[in-house]
Amino acid sequence: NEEGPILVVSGPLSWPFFAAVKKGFDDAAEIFEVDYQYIAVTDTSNMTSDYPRLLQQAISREPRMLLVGEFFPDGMDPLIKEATAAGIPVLIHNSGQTLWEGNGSIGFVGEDPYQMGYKAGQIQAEAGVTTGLCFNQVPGNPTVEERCNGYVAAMKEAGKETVYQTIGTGDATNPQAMTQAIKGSLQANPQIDGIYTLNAVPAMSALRAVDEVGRKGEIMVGTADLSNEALLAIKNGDLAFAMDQQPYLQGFMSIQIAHQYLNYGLHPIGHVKTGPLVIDSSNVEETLKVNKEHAGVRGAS
Amino acid sequence: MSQPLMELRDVDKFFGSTKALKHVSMQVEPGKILCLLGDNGAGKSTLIKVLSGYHQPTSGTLMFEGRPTKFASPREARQRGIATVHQDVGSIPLMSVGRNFFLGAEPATGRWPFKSIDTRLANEVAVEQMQKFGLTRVTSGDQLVGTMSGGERQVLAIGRAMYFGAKMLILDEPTSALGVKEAAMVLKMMRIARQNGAGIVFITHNARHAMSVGDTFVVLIQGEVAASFKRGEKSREEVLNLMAGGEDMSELEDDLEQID
Amino acid sequence: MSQPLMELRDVDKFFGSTKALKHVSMQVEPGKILCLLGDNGAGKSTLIKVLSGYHQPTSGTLMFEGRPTKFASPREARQRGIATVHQDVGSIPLMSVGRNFFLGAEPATGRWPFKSIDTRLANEVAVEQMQKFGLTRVTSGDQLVGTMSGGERQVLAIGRAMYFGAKMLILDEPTSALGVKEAAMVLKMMRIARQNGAGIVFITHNARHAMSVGDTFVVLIQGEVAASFKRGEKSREEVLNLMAGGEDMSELEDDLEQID
Amino acid sequence: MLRNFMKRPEAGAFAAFVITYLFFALATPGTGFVSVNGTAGWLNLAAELGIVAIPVGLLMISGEFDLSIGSTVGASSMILALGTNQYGLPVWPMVFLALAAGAAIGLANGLAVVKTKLPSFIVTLATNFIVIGATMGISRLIANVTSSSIVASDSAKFVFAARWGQANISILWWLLVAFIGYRILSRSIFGNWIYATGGNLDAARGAGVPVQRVKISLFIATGLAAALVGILQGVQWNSGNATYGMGFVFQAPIVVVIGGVLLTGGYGSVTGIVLGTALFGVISSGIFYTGWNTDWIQLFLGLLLAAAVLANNYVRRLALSSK
Amino acid sequence: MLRNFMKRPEAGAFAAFVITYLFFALATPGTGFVSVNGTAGWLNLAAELGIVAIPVGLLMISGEFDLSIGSTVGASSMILALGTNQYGLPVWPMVFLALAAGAAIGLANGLAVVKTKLPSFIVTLATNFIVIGATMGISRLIANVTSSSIVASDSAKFVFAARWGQANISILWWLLVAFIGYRILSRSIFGNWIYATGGNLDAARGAGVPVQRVKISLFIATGLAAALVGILQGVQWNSGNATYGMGFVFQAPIVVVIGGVLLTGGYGSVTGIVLGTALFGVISSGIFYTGWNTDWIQLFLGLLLAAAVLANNYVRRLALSSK
Ligand SMILES: Nc1ncnc2c1ncn2[C@@H]1O[C@H](COP(=O)(O)OP(=O)(O)OP(=O)(O)O)[C@@H](O)[C@H]1O
Ligand SMILES: Nc1ncnc2c1ncn2[C@@H]1O[C@H](COP(=O)(O)OP(=O)(O)OP(=O)(O)O)[C@@H](O)[C@H]1O
Ligand SMILES: [Mg+2]
Ligand SMILES: [Mg+2]
Repeated sequence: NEEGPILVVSGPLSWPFFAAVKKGFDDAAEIFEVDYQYIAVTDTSNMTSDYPRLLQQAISREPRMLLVGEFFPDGMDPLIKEATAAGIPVLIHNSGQTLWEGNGSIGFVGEDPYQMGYKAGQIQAEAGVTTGLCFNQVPGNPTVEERCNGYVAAMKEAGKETVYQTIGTGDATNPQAMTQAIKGSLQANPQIDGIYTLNAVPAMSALRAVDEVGRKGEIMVGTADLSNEALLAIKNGDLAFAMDQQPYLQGFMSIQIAHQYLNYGLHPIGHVKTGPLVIDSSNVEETLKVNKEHAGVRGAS
Repeated sequence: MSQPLMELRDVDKFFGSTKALKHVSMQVEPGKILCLLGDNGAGKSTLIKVLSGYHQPTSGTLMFEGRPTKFASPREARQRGIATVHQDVGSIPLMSVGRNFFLGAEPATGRWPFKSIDTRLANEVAVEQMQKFGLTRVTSGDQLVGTMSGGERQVLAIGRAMYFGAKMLILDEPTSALGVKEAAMVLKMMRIARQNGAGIVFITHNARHAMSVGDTFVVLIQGEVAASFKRGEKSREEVLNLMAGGEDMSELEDDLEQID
Repeated sequence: MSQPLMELRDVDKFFGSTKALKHVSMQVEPGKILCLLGDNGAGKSTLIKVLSGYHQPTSGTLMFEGRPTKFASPREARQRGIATVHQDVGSIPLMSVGRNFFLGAEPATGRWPFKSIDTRLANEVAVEQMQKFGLTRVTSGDQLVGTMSGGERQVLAIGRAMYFGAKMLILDEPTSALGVKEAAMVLKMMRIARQNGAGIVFITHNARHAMSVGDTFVVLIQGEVAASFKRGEKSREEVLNLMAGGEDMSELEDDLEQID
Repeated sequence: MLRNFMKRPEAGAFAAFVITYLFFALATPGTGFVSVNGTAGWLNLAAELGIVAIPVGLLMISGEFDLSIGSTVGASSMILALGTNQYGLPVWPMVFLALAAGAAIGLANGLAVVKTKLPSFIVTLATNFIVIGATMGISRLIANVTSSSIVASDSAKFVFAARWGQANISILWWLLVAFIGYRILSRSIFGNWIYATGGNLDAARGAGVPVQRVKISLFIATGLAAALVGILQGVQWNSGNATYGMGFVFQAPIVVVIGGVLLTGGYGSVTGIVLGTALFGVISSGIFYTGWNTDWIQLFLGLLLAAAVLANNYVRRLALSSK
Repeated sequence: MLRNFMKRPEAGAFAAFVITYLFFALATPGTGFVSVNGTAGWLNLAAELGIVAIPVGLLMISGEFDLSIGSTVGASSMILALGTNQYGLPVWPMVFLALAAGAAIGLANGLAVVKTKLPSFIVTLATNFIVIGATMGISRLIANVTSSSIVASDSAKFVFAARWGQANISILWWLLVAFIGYRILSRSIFGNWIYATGGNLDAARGAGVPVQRVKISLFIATGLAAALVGILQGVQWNSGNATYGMGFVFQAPIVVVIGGVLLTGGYGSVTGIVLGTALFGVISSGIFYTGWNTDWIQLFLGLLLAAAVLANNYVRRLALSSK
């Protein structure tokens, strides 16, 4: 603390996902007795340019250490290089798996969105899905878009068809609008028999849409991220799988590594993968139990 | 002398550093027409806005029916039987004649929860009242006020005030936009209202109109009461000079007569 | 007879199904004051909006300086030397006196790219022109028009039109909100403008004002030209009846005289 | 009859709605857009937006904006979630608490706008930040989450999430709110005051309309409607989420204006708002039945919106010029 | 002198700015908020918003809205990205193409608003959808992405992304736009027309102001400014993104109104807009220097915004009542 704070530039807290990341930061900070500050946008409409700017400001405060989610590499990578060149230790979390080695960071804790989507595509292709729908509720967000790209790539490799669907920017948090959008697509493309959503809220919408077109059981629905409802749906057999990035770990381990690096100079060699952990009928019970007992650790409760 | 209906005692009204009214005292009596005269910018409109609860006086007392009163809003004044035609606070262009006419005192029909505004009645009464003043073109209470001529709107406002001004009627230059026929009708209606016991405050720049109906006269010059007299106490010439802010009008008058 | 400055030939103006003007023909001559008379809603304001380019006629021809003309906008009319005081199209309350006065014809100072509006000049001229009409309270060209009294605003509009109305001056009830002094001044200024050769269209409901300055008279009744005559061709009584939309005013007049 | 209808504020919205609906009916053959289920779909979508659009429209007619509806929807759903899930309280008291919170937010907006005379655009924007900030802060404090499950009783599930076929009960709520809005705006005395307040504030005040009361009441109504939508969404999806409803902040004024309400106040009708909402529901739902490439989705949305509003405008002019 | 200043539209914004700045200076001791770097930080933040806020403010003074700035910023950055990265074209022609696109969008908005007489709120909203939809669709068609890298020459990097210490060249651009805006609004004849058009459209038209020309010009200026911001952001962050600038859509009107411009038109000043933008920059940047718990950050933001606007209002009233 003698040399300034540890600054964390991470995702917006209005997303349940990052609420779990922050829970990890908070818990670890308490355990390791470190002071840190969480910096995030409050308005998600300008993230692509807001994040580089937030990072730039954080760097200008000469922090003891920077823990960064590299969501928008084009703008953020040059800044991270600047920071590491200036001697600020940087640890990347959540996004930036392919970049951390090149920009001088000491490590990476998180997952690769492309890989996560790819895995989802593999699962669905294996399960016999012939036409998969990737539903992106936040078009224009490159990180989230990567998941669809991975999904599409895996399906293509398996020789399957895919449909990519986005919605209007105003509807990203309206489950009803997402339901009707997916329902429309299912009606227009009756051959669709698999859906991959990028968040737990649209996952519930997808289930409702499948139900409304009367094809429950015929269409395999899987999602990225999880929520209590998603877990219950897995338990009921409506949802095939949810892919957990284990956001809590991203926050917790970042602080842990930072603490150990600052005090002992220790850090993992190679990146730490926190996801994707596939949750399906085989492991959903325990996850639900943890979620009930420790709200916020596994994501939305 | 009967108890005055309304009385101002030493009333000031300032807008920032503009002193629109200074130490104004005056009395409005029931069954009398008080003519408020004065040059442009003398403070007449400001004065009636104080009387009608639209502005709060900066200092001084307003007495209504013998008791010191503070009207928190025009609504309160209106509910106590004071109706006003403002000079610049017009009507609502996008609303119909009937709805404008009864604004703030709408007639209702039916019972809760089906109590509604009685548009049919409102439209009928509004058109009827306006036609009393000799307007013939306005025949539907559904017409939007925004499509009426300047004079037609003015008649609407006057008709409305006369209909509701049970105790006191305040008219700020009501006849200025009116044709000769309509203006004459307004004066006639004022006399009827006076007979019914209403106290009337009448602002005009038309000396002829003022002299023909006024019982008492109050002249404002630069926000102060410069003169206050009864009907017949002053000559037409004197009144004209006072209306011109105390300046001598004879020269200008001569000028006009030359070509008349 | 000299060539008319402006001429209307068989002009109609309809708003939806409202026929505001029907087959109107009239001539405005330079150096003459044309009084446009008529009851409320007769179509006077609509007529002058056609003259000033504010409305396009539904049918018929408008001749200006001998040639058929279509004013695409009020700007075009203004640039050809026609200045108008509208009855209801007021000033801009949140702008200063000086800026309102010169709106659309702003004086400039300096050179590009540092050419600016000459506010000092604008303010001076505006205040000077308004004081010509006897207003004393308006002393700063920076005052916002929204804080002025009704008559003060009217004087601003008139002063402006008179200042810019090189060839033709159109005044829609200019004196209605004015005090006796200011009204007399406006009539005086109109006579000066007439001497300078401007053609003037003057709308008023005040028979006295009309008779004192008018050279020719056009009376509208229900959107049609009901009469058109020269100064002295008709008696005061006849004119009054025409102004009242053709109805007989003697009864009402008597009524008024009774108490006068 | 027809002529009179054509002059009403909703005539344009009606024409635009019919044209758009026919367009989609023809552009999506065999996909079930015009079927009962397809209809239920766009009605469900329109209903939630419609419930808050009606008071927002009334507020706009009275001359004010409310940008805080988004956060109120989210806050209301989180109240339900935290109460029923974290504290295990029964759902009905929480429903009333959520409604009370909505009304309180509306009251705060109304008082702030009326007392400070600041533009409501700014006041309610600040409220929006404050409410969403408080919701998130409190949720994280209590439960470490910004989204949480809702445990609803059967009665609550019926009232807020019953479904007949695919049609949600929210459609009935929408009709109810629309009916109340219609009675108030077009039939009641209070409605006359709403028009007058927005049409000319000074004149309305001068005529004795309690303009402050009108505005405050409408802000409260808006807050209540937003809270109701939060409850409907929360119970329907079994979860509260602080970001629910953010899209409504601008969709509501949009459908209100499409429905013929003047942005500057003083003019509009509830029927128009309902039609504007329905139009929006048809477009945003129908567009997916076409199977068009959704990369271009916003382009289509924009073009359809423009076409609808142009049709709207064209009809209105036609109506005015023929009288 | 002081009295005259107090009566100006920006007096309130100035007071609010000073108070807020002092507040943060005192609340964040030793964190470098008041240092050169800290100052550069909030100025950078304010600059890009400020560049588009000024024409948006002028437009608002003339009585119109522009909601399409968001998509224009994104489109302009994608033009740069696709041109330089996908097609390998040199950057300068792309810069002019982007500016031309911005001007064209503005022209389209202006013509549509003026010719159809539809509310600009709806027209520009439709444009916003159309432009963002077209940008996303074309980007995905050409490059299968909605964001892409930008390859800029050194000269372009200097003009649009030079940095002195931590201060970006965008601050200079902001000052330039502000200066031009000030000259136009307060000094030029055109500025008088802007006020008149927004203050009373009929009166302005009647007085001979070419109101349609005024509006169209301002729409074009807004489109140009938005395109410039897209270029600045794109070159600075080395990437184009279709969603760049979406936040400006409402931040711009917000800072404009905070700066004392009337939402209904006819009143305001460029100095006020600049101060409103600076205020916004100080709040959104300074709040992170305080080290307050991020969970509550939006709550603080809302409260500060409310406090700033209240201070603003209070000063304005004080000024009016003392004259
Ligand atoms: N709201 C206000 N703010 C500042 N000054 C005002 C305000 N209202 C009126 N004034 C000023 O007060 C003075 C009196 O105005 P008022 O409207 O009462 O005059 P008036 O006698 O009605 O004139 P007129 O015959 O022209 O209507 C004027 O100088 C005017 O500029
Ligand atoms: N924009 C409009 N739309 C529809 N009707 C209109 C419009 N403007 C005027 N009218 C109608 O045209 C008729 C003539 O109006 P106008 O304003 O010309 O009368 P005026 O002679 O000036 O009356 P006043 O002496 O009362 O000012 C009126 O009946 C009015 O209702
Ligand atoms: Mg007056
Ligand atoms: Mg007229």
